[in-house]
Amino acid sequence: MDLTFTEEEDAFRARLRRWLGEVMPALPAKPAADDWPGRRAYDAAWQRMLYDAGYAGLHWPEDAGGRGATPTQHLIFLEETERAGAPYVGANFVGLLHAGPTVAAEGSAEQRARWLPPILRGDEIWCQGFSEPDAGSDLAALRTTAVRDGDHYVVSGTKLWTSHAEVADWCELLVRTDPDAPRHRGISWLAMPMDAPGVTVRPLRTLAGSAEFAEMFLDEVRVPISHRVGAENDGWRVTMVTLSFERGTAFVGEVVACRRMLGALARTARDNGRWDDAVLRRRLGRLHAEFAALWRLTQWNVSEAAAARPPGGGGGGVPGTGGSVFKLRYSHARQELYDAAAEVLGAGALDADHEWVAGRLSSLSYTIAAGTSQIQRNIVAERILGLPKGR
Amino acid sequence: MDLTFTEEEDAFRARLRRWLGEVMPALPAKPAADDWPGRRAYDAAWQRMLYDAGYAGLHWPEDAGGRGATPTQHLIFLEETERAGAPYVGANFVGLLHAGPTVAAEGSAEQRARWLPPILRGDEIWCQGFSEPDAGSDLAALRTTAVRDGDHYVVSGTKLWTSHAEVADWCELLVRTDPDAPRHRGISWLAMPMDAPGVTVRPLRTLAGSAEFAEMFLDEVRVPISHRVGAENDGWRVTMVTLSFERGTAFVGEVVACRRMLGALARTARDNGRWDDAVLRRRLGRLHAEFAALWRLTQWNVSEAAAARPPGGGGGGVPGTGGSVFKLRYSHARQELYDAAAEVLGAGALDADHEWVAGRLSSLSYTIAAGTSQIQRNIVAERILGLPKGR
Amino acid sequence: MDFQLTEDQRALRRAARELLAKRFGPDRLRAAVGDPAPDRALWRELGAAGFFALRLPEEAGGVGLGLPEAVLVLEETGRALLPGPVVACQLLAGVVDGVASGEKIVGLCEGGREPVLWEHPAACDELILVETGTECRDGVGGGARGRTAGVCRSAAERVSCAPFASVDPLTPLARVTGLPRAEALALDASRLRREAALLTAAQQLGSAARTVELAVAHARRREQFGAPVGSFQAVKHLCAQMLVRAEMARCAVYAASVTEGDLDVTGAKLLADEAAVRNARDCVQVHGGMGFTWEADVHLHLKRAWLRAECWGTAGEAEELLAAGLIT
Amino acid sequence: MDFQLTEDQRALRRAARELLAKRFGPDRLRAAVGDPAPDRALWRELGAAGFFALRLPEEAGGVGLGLPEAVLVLEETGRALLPGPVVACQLLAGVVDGVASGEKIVGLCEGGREPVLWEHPAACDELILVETGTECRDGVGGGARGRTAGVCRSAAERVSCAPFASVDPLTPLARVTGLPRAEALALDASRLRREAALLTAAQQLGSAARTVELAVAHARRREQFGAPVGSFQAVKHLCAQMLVRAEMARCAVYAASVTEGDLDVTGAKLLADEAAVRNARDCVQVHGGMGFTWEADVHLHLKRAWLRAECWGTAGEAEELLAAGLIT
Repeated sequence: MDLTFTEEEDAFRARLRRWLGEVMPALPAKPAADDWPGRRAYDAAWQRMLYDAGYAGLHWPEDAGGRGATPTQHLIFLEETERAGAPYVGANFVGLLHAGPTVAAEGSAEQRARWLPPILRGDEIWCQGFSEPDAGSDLAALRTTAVRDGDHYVVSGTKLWTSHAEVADWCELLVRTDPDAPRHRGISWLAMPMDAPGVTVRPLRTLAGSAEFAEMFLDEVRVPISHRVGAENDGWRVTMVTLSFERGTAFVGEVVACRRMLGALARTARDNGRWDDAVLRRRLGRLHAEFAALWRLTQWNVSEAAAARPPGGGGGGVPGTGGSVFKLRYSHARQELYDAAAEVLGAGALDADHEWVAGRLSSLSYTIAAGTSQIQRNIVAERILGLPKGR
Repeated sequence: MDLTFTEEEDAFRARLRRWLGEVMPALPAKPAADDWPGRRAYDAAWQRMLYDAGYAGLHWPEDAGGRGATPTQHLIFLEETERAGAPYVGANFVGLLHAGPTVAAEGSAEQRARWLPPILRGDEIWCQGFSEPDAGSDLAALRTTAVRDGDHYVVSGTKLWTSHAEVADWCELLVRTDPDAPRHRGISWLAMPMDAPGVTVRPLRTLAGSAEFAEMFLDEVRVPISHRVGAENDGWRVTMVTLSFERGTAFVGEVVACRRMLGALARTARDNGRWDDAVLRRRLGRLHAEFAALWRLTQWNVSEAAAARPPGGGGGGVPGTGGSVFKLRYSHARQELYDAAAEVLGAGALDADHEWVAGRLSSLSYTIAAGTSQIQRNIVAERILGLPKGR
Repeated sequence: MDFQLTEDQRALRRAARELLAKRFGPDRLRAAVGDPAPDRALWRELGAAGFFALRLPEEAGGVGLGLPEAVLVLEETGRALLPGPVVACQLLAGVVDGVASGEKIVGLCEGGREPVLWEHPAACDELILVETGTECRDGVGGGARGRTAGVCRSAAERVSCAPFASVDPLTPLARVTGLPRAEALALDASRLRREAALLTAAQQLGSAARTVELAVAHARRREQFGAPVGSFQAVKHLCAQMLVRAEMARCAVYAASVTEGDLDVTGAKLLADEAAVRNARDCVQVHGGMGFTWEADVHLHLKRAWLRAECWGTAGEAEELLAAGLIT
Repeated sequence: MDFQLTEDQRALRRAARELLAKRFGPDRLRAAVGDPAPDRALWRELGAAGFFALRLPEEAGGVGLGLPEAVLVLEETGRALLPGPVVACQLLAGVVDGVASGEKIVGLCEGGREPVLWEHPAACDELILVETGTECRDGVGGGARGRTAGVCRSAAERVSCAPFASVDPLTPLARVTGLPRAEALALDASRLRREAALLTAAQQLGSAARTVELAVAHARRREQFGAPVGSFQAVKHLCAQMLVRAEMARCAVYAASVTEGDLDVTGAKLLADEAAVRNARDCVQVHGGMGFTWEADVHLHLKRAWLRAECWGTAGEAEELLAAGLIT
């Protein structure tokens, strides 16, 4: 158990910090939340800066255009960029964290060459077309159909919770190519150009009032068969290989941010007098311990991934079930943090313009998105604890 | 919605209170917890006093030897006896609260004449032989067999969680009379004399260190067929008719006692300085609201039962599902109360001789006995909310 | 003792529910989310139906009923998410002219808070301020000098306020910064405050019970893994606990409406606030992704529940009062 | 950074677990419930295996390891429910002669508490008192005069105490009423206290992880309604949350053993206490009626967890320290 960093890791951090110190002041102002083209441009520009500085695809394997960094370096990268207030992946989310790694792992040489470099350079934006109105927790229930017609698939259906759909170039799409096969066996993974005829995108407003997500209607959209990654009807496996891949590190920046926010809550409470409320104070103290432990759990999971790393390099490692333990606790701790923030604000927590209030509303999605807490508990109980399936 | 009492109810309360004032000072000292014969004698004597004063079987129908009191009078009776520190049913528990009402509802005239009067007079003590090592939450899985041999059943099996077995005269027993029938269909209800050859009782020690319960081993015990109540193989229905009968009022005395204890916690905390701990203080304040509401819920359930009361009198009413809502919340609130008591005591909560510590240990059984909280939630979800069964 | 609704009370509740269903159905609710100003025509209809004059004596043109009946009606407004200062109008009917009939809409604020928030400022003809600790004076809020209880009124246009972006789309808010030339009202401030707390609790109860219904309906309808999600214990047990919270709150609120005891009301508000907030959150969870959308009603319940929990006594204040009540 | 156990650490943990399984199996545990005095022969064996001398330098006859290794070994003692003052002997090996070898058994108490409780008073040859606020003097407990930190020792027979009926059958307790003619020890009291808290947290972690195993084993074995109870979501999800608690505590305890930071130890103790107590309670619930019997081990875990949660910093104290740590 070693929590100190190697000289190499320290040097990596120092170099990164120096670079961030240089580029951050020159960064343009963040675009407004509803300025989608502006957000795309902003996120793409940042990705390009990372690319030019050698930080793009940091943890991707080198043969996919990545830098082959260790999981620990990746952790340092996420920690430092968050500390510096640098942009997170933003519009590049799906490309960098899921579609890209899927293509890298399962795509042909041509597919890798076509799709990976533009992702790393920030040139092309991807979105994700997985969930459907009747396929949420039960993703394998998806019904969007793809029927072969010559060298194309003709795709029809409805997708939900697609983020950045309005500005995306590509969509990683799960479709049903064999309606007669068992649920998990008739699914294929396609890369769909978002400008194809028949694609309609409609913003989906969340309870926070924002339109971060969209519904996507597909009406006989023609997708070349060559855009399929992996074998026909093998899309479920193709997707799952990478789906939980990032779970161990996807929230690193957020945990750093939550710990900083906890300090801000305490200072605000001290300034507005609520610090005298022992119940609130002790609640914040407990959250201090919780988030410290969540940070240690992150380090634990990253170290585990590093130990399981393939010799050929890359961010790799088998995605551990530790991610489910982390997500279960983190998603609730984040909600507790924002509830504590509301307590600090008192009636001020009714002010929709306060960033903590917006954050409180968003926090409600954490126990739902990317696997509800109920699903996560099933995963932990069945896959880690070995309790019997079903019922 | 009327929370005041009628003149008749007030008069009932005044008469009862006067009587309690007369008899309580003359009551002998309580026997030690492990003095089973002493406890039986004490509880029987109290029941005899109730009988002589006209309070025995207060809420039983008159044709079963009861007084045909209203549910509200029964509530008043339980409230007043608890307030006066009078004994609760004790060793008469099963006879008065389950076996007796079952015989009253389902027994033949002969059976009623044989078994009910001695229960009401405190002359005969009953115990309950329902649970088995492999039939707990799933009571219908019971395996104790009863095979006909002439005018007797020959009964063999093991029963668990039998209280007062060591001093009981009779046992209400559930046995399997048809091993080939569907689970719920092959069960019969028998009254077994505890002195029959083949009955062996072994104390079962609980985590509280006490031996309130026993295991009972039945080795070819001969029970006359005339001791069966209800039809053969109809025992499940016979039992269920009365099993949830008392749930609405079984805890009345305890809720009164919990509210009194809450006051004692607050005074103890004030005296030992823990009252200055705002977290503890507010916890007690919240429990104040919880137990006040539990008391109102009891009144609500009793009033509901009164409204559904059969015209022929008796404590009656259909046992409501409100009992499950009550038990779910009460069992947890009781645990929270004793956890708060431990907080008041600080390191003193490690003293096994303190009555609150013993109570804390006992409170652990509340979310398990008579239907675990998990089973109760199923009942509430399926029977009240109409959610689909199974899985 | 008969702690059940009487036949008349059941009929009243049914009538209120039907009126609201007819005049404030799903489409009207959705329209109100965009424009939450109380509907004046509906308000007059509610007035004509006796919604506001419920507790006024019959000789004063009222219905001659009591607090328990007011609680039942307010519960329905909470259930229906009806926007508008219903609690204020219920309490000030017969005190401020025109409120009983629904002609006039008034607001009610609690002084001595920071900030003092005013619901539906643009819709109110008058604002009534209750101070249970501070004398009416120019300006509101903190300060310990000359603290006495009092109730005062002011024409809406004379109240100074600052804008405040309400988290609840159905309840616009303003921050009161000054209440000049206020006219005192001869009302018992403590009683007014207690009744406001109780009626607010009744609305929370209605909301808490409604989100149980919404969760159960969704759980029965929505299928995943080849079965209604409500057949899975995880969802089933969430729903069961929601019902327990709502029913505990119901008993506490109804009993407090009968006893009118200070601690009873305090406890009822505490339990009803918690039931409304936690049930709404669990309802979001049961709804999954759908619960996170603007289109589902559940967020409206949650936001309103948050808002009401901040009015007329917070959880912390209630717990302290109830604790103190244990040793007196 | 490599926050995983090293091969050596894994081997150490395995060895400790095997030694305890061999020498303190189920029968011995049951015997200890009747007679909880530490087994002197076992104690010497533990001493010979280097259990107590783990952190002593090799030149002093120790194993030359650090706090992380001590934590791993203490975790195993918590898992196995080993009775005896293991934390005290671990911390005082090399300070009090004979402790490292397991010849001598010593106790460790925290002063300034009310009451000051002494574990295994009959088994201890000496009692060491740590005062992080009060000077060593005749008598222990409260009083603000002359408060400084200090550690002092006393032969067991010279300590006055009153009987105290321990809730934990494996841990006899006495209430210390006076510690006469105490001899000061040149030890850093704050450090000793911090390490005692951390090692106690390690035991809690072992217990918390063990009750997950017990619950899972029962849930896989026990059938009701025609299926293992562990196939029902209600039970499954209880077990999952138990694991989450144990794993959170594990990360906190292991990290604190590396950093030795005050707040890290405080947070680790807080999370480990909660994990041990709540997991034991959930384990009772998963066991149903069986969990309520004296024969099942789970109550031993619960009672010991309650006891340890009262030692070396309670939840309330920890939360206040951690809160203060947010604004400094």
